Amino acid sequence: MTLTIDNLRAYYISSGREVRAVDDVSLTVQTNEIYGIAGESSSGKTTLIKTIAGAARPPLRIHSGSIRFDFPNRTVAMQTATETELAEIRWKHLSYVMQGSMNVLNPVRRVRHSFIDFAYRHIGGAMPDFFTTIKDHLQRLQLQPEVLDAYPHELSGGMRQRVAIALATVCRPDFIIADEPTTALDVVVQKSVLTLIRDVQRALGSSMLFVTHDMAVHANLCDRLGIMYAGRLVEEGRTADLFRSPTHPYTRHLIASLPRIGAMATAPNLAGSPPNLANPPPGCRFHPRCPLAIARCREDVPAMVQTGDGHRVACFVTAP
Amino acid sequence: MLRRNREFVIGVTLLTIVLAIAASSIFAPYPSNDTFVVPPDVPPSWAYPLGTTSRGQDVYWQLSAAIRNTLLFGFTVALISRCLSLAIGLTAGYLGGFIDRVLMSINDTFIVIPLFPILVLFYFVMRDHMSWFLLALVMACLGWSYDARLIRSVALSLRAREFTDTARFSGMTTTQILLREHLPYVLPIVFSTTMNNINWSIGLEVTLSVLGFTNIDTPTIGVMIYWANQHTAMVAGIWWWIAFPVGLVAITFIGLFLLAVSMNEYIDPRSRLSRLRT
Amino acid sequence: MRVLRRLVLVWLAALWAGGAMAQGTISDLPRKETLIAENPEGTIKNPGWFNIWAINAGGQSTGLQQLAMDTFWYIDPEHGVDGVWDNSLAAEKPIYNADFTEMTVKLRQGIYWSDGVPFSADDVVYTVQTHLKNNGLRWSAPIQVNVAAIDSPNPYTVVFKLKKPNSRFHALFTVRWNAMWIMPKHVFEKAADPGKFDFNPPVVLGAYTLHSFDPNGKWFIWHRRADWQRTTIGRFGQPGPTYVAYIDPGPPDKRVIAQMNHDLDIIHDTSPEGMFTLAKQSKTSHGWFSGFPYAHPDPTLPAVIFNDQLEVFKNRDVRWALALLIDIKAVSMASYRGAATISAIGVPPTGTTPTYYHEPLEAWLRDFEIDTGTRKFKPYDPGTGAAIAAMLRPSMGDQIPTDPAKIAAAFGRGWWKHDTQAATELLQKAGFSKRGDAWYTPDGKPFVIHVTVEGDGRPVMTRAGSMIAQEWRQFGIDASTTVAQGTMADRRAAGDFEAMIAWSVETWGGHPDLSYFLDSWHSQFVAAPGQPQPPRNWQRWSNPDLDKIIEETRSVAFDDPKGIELGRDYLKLVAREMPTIPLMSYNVFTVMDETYWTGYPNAETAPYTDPVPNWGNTRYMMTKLKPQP
Amino acid sequence: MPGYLAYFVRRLGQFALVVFIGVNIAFFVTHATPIDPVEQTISAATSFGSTSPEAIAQMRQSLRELYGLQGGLLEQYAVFWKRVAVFDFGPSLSAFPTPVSVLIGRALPWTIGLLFVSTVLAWVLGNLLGGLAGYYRNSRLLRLAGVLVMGFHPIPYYIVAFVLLILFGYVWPVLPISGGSQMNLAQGFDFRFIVSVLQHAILPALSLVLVGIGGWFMGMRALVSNIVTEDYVTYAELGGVNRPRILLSYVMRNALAPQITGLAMSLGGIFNGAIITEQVFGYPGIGSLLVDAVHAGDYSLVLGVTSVSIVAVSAAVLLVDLLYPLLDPRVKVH
Repeated sequence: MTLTIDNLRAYYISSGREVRAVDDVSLTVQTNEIYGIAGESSSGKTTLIKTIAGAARPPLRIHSGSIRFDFPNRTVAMQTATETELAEIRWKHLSYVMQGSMNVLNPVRRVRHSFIDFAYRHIGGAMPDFFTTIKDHLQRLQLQPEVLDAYPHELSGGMRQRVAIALATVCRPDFIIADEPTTALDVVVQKSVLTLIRDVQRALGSSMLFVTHDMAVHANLCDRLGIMYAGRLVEEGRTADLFRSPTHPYTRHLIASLPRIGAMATAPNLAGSPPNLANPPPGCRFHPRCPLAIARCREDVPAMVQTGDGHRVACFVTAP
Repeated sequence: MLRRNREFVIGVTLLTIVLAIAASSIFAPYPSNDTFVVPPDVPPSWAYPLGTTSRGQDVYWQLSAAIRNTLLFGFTVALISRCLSLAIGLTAGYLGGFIDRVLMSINDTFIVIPLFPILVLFYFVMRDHMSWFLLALVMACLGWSYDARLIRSVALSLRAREFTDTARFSGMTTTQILLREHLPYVLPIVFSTTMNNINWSIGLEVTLSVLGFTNIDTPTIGVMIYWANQHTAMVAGIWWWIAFPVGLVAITFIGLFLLAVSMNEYIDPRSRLSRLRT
Repeated sequence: MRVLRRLVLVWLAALWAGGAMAQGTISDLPRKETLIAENPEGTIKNPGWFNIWAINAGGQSTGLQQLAMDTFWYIDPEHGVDGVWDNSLAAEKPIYNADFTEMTVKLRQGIYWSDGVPFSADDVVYTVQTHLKNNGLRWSAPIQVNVAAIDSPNPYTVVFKLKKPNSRFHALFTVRWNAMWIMPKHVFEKAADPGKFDFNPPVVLGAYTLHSFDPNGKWFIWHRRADWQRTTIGRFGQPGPTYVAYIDPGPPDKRVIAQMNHDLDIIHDTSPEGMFTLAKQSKTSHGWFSGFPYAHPDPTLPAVIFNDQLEVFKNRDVRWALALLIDIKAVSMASYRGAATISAIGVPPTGTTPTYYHEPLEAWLRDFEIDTGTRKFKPYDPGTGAAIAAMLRPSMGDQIPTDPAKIAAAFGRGWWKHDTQAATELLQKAGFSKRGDAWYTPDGKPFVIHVTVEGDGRPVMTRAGSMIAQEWRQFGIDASTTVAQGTMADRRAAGDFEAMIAWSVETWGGHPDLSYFLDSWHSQFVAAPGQPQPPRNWQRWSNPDLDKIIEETRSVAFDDPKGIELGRDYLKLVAREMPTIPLMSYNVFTVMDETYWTGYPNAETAPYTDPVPNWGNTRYMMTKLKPQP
Repeated sequence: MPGYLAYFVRRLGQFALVVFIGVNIAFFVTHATPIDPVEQTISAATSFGSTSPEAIAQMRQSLRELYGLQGGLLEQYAVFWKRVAVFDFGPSLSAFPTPVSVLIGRALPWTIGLLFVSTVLAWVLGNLLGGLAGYYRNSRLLRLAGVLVMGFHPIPYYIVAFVLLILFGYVWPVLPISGGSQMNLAQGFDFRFIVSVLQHAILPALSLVLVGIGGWFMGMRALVSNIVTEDYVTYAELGGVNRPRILLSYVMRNALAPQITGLAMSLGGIFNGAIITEQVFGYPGIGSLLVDAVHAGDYSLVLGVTSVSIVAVSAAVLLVDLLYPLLDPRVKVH
């Protein structure tokens, strides 16, 4: 099971203006691997997720490039997939844990109905058997079966997130996309939810794309990490390598700004703020804020260069 | 922004036509409630563009006077009821607590009570002394409740905003806050509810007059249809006596309605966004 | 989108099915044997109530008083089946003693109630005694005031002993629209309180019994009795319709639509325009007159009734001025589109009244003079009726008669001239003054008149009132109309009006005697201002000469020609005093559809009764109606 | 269930308040009427018959006691509230001695039938169409339906009813234009009577529905266009749930609750519409009864019909309000 994305461009087009939210991104996610995507807000990571999940609604449109899922028994190119094709793979092969999971469940129906709507058409069988599978699955995620009869507003935030994760994994999908699943939770609940995600992923052996701005979460969860800045992938590699030797100046800044226990100096601050994607700066989009920027950075766009085993970076100065 | 909004443009054009006809009533050659000033039952022709009635009146001049009176009536009712709904809506929204609950429960009473029997009773009691202004006053006192609730919800959202606190801390009294701070926010809502209220009151006026429950001497759209029914115009084939007032009042309703709808969308950002997306 | 398309299809199918199954108006009654007439009372609120003797409890003209009820005598407003007077339950005319303190009635034999019990004097005695004992019944007031005692020497004779001499006591039992009906003794005896007994289904003497009725009060169906020979109209042959339905068809335009669809055989009344539409578009629809003005002139006289107790109207010059300001031609056009039968004098120009009163008075009217304060003025214009006919001839063509006698019968004779100069002189004589273009009363206040009209209860009268107000307004008087609707009867009785379009003059129609209304004009009955005025003298006008005429009439027998002489004196007096301004007869646009029935009464060939369906006398029409072959 | 009980008690309190205020208004207004009902009865009774004048005074006295018009306003007010409690408004004056409650009892089922059918029809159709139009935004057919339906909405009930009367009663006379059912058809639950009632109800119901749909359509479309952006809807779309199910149980199901409150608030207005429509089509409901009563100056009937309408409408509002928690579970908590 692999996900391959080649030179994907996805823009927001409305009344003549063009916002280049995702601008020529290429990456691959292997089987049984958690690939993390990090970057500040408005770095285009949510737009990337939406296009990958086939949820691009006007004014967001895929301009060019391809997204290919190689599931065990079928391949699907998302940019050209038909509605019926999408419907077949959704939740069976590809599932999704949304950002604001607080109200992804239908507020006026009991949780049980969500499971029926999302999973029944894939699992099938008589209703009692279907519900025993569901209940076993919930057991495995330390969730009581009574949760099925509750209304979403009767559950706590953390509980609702766990149910969302249970829902996303009940059909044992090959690929799970998680978009900031723990952001809205407090730290304690966040820890238990992250461990839950890791255990489920290990149990199912499915690949996962994990998006968050919180580098600490990436550190203890993701196998490989990609750093997004202003709609482009600036560095990618094994998480351990990136944390030990960040190459791209932006990655260095991100790692450096992580609070360390006992560190007294305040984290270095970065001048300026992320560019406006409506008219991004020419060349490398980080150059206005990059302490190492040289003349070339302002004209040309740095390509991704292999710098080590599976470690790529797009920077004229730091890349070898 | 409004120029591009299709409903607004149509609404305005329709209303200008109606207002033009109403204004032209000044040049009417005969007093509006005199009868047999022209030959009766003449179908629309060059001499009489909209034909003449069985009572010997020119349908066009009768219509211009009728629409003027009806609009005047609708406008007076809307004006008075706006004051009521604003006063009650803002105070209830702003003060909240016990006063809000009391005002709102009374408000809900007036929403629920069927108003038509009460209005009919008022006519029945007042009889000859029932002037148009009195009827307008009564309708205004019964017609403020629906919009008071709308205005209260706006006031509630405004109260939660910071600038209300800063105003209060700077020593402004409640009424000052309501007038200077909240009113500018509330005015667009008031405009759209006024349009709806004019529609509501004209609708009731037409209905009351057609049943003969108003003063049948002053020409309004309802009274015109009342007299047409007295002369069984539709059956007698004098269709133009009923078709033009019904058509004109329908145009007025749709015009006012489109204005109210377009103004609503202008106020509610989210629906403006959805307009963007299509 | 499939959902929407399916929805639209279902909707169309339902509409089409509705159309296909459009049932006839009456289920499982043979339309050919059913006469459908309009009941002007509209929706009866408690339809299950047939006790007509209780105060206005249920509907009266639901067919109950027309087909089911019966009493001693009938006077026909037109020429009558055989003569104006018909002895119904009575075998002969009323027999009075010398000083009119005793009335004997010989009853007709061989008449049976619908439940087979024979009719006898016991029923009459029981009816009168019940009214003597109970206050709340419809006729208990006149019976208690007039009748000292009643007894029946034999089963077919009753003798009334009166408290005071009254040569017209028999009028109480003489049907002119309605009269005091006779109760079935064997049925009412069983009821505890006659005022609370609903008498449903009614046991009747008439030729029709109740078949069924709508609990919502919209229709009543009557069925001809098998033993119709044993009823009082049996003498005139079998009544044509097996079933008669009296319905509430709704407002005037719906009545016209119903008759065009042949669902309504007799329309009681509709607007003139409705009448003209039917005359033009429906070949089978006819009015009383075959041509213009179509309408049947009822023996009532709509007039401008002043409240003569008001200071402003006390002076007869003011009343005369207001009369001269009225252009009757414009009023006739506004109200009836010309189809009005005008009358200048105080009796309706209908039935036999013109021959007894209008013709003989023409000469007197021609040289009748009034003093305007500056000159002698002859107000009467004999050619007004003909002028109206001439005015309509261009648009109505041959429907307008040309023969002067026909014109006089259809449009009426003369009326008062429309003369603003004479009116100005009269008002100035009365102390009124004109500043700018508005008139002021002697005490300096603006001259304001509210003309009270009924509204859509009587559209024709409302239109006449608004035209009269307009003519006064154009002269400079602040005149406007106010609509009384349901409060009309009440405001008329209470004197709560300045000028009102109503009628205080009603005659028998067929018979020249005027006591039917004139008796109630006696000054003894005039109520003090603010007090409710008993019927008919709504103008609250009293005059010593008039009292003398009334008292003399009371002492004269009903058929004595002296009564006509006294009637003419009354007409001259009211012409001089003008207590009210007589306008025209109350023309009723009764329209008859000949699709299913023939033999309707009409002015030219069959004036045997008046066709207005809510009159008690229309039972005679039933004997003449035959189904279309 | 404590939440629901609290909610129920609050709505009941509101219902009681509405009835109290409404019936009070009705009482004081009717009693201020200048028309003296006794005079009305007397003049109606004698206007044709040849009754001699002295007898009238006698009749007036007996009628005063009969109609219960003794005592001052306050005394009558106390008696009145005793009667309202048991729905006894005394005898109707224009149809004496039939009690007002019998007349209303006979007319009320017709109005309730007509109102219930047309309101439910308008509400369901309006919401269905509005939901579809809100969800499938660029479908031309729905947009056309929208314009059509909204075109009718602002036009007053009388005009729509009148046009329908002319269209189907006169131009293409295929539908009955007056009365509740066909003449001479016994009232009962047999097939022919029901068909006839349905037939006679087509036009009045059609005019009520035509005007009513527009309101619900716009309400639902606005709600749906907001709900479509909610997380649980996009999540369901991502979950591959088939679109009709999303539309029905996710989008519209969430819009039902606010539409139910909308229904409750508009029942008063719909009732006014029913009164006028009944008058145009001669439908035997309490609307025509009220207008006849006013024309006849029968004040105990007018008082009865107005009070019953107020109680009926507020009862309907209470019922609809009680539906709200069933549709939106969240309401029980706050």
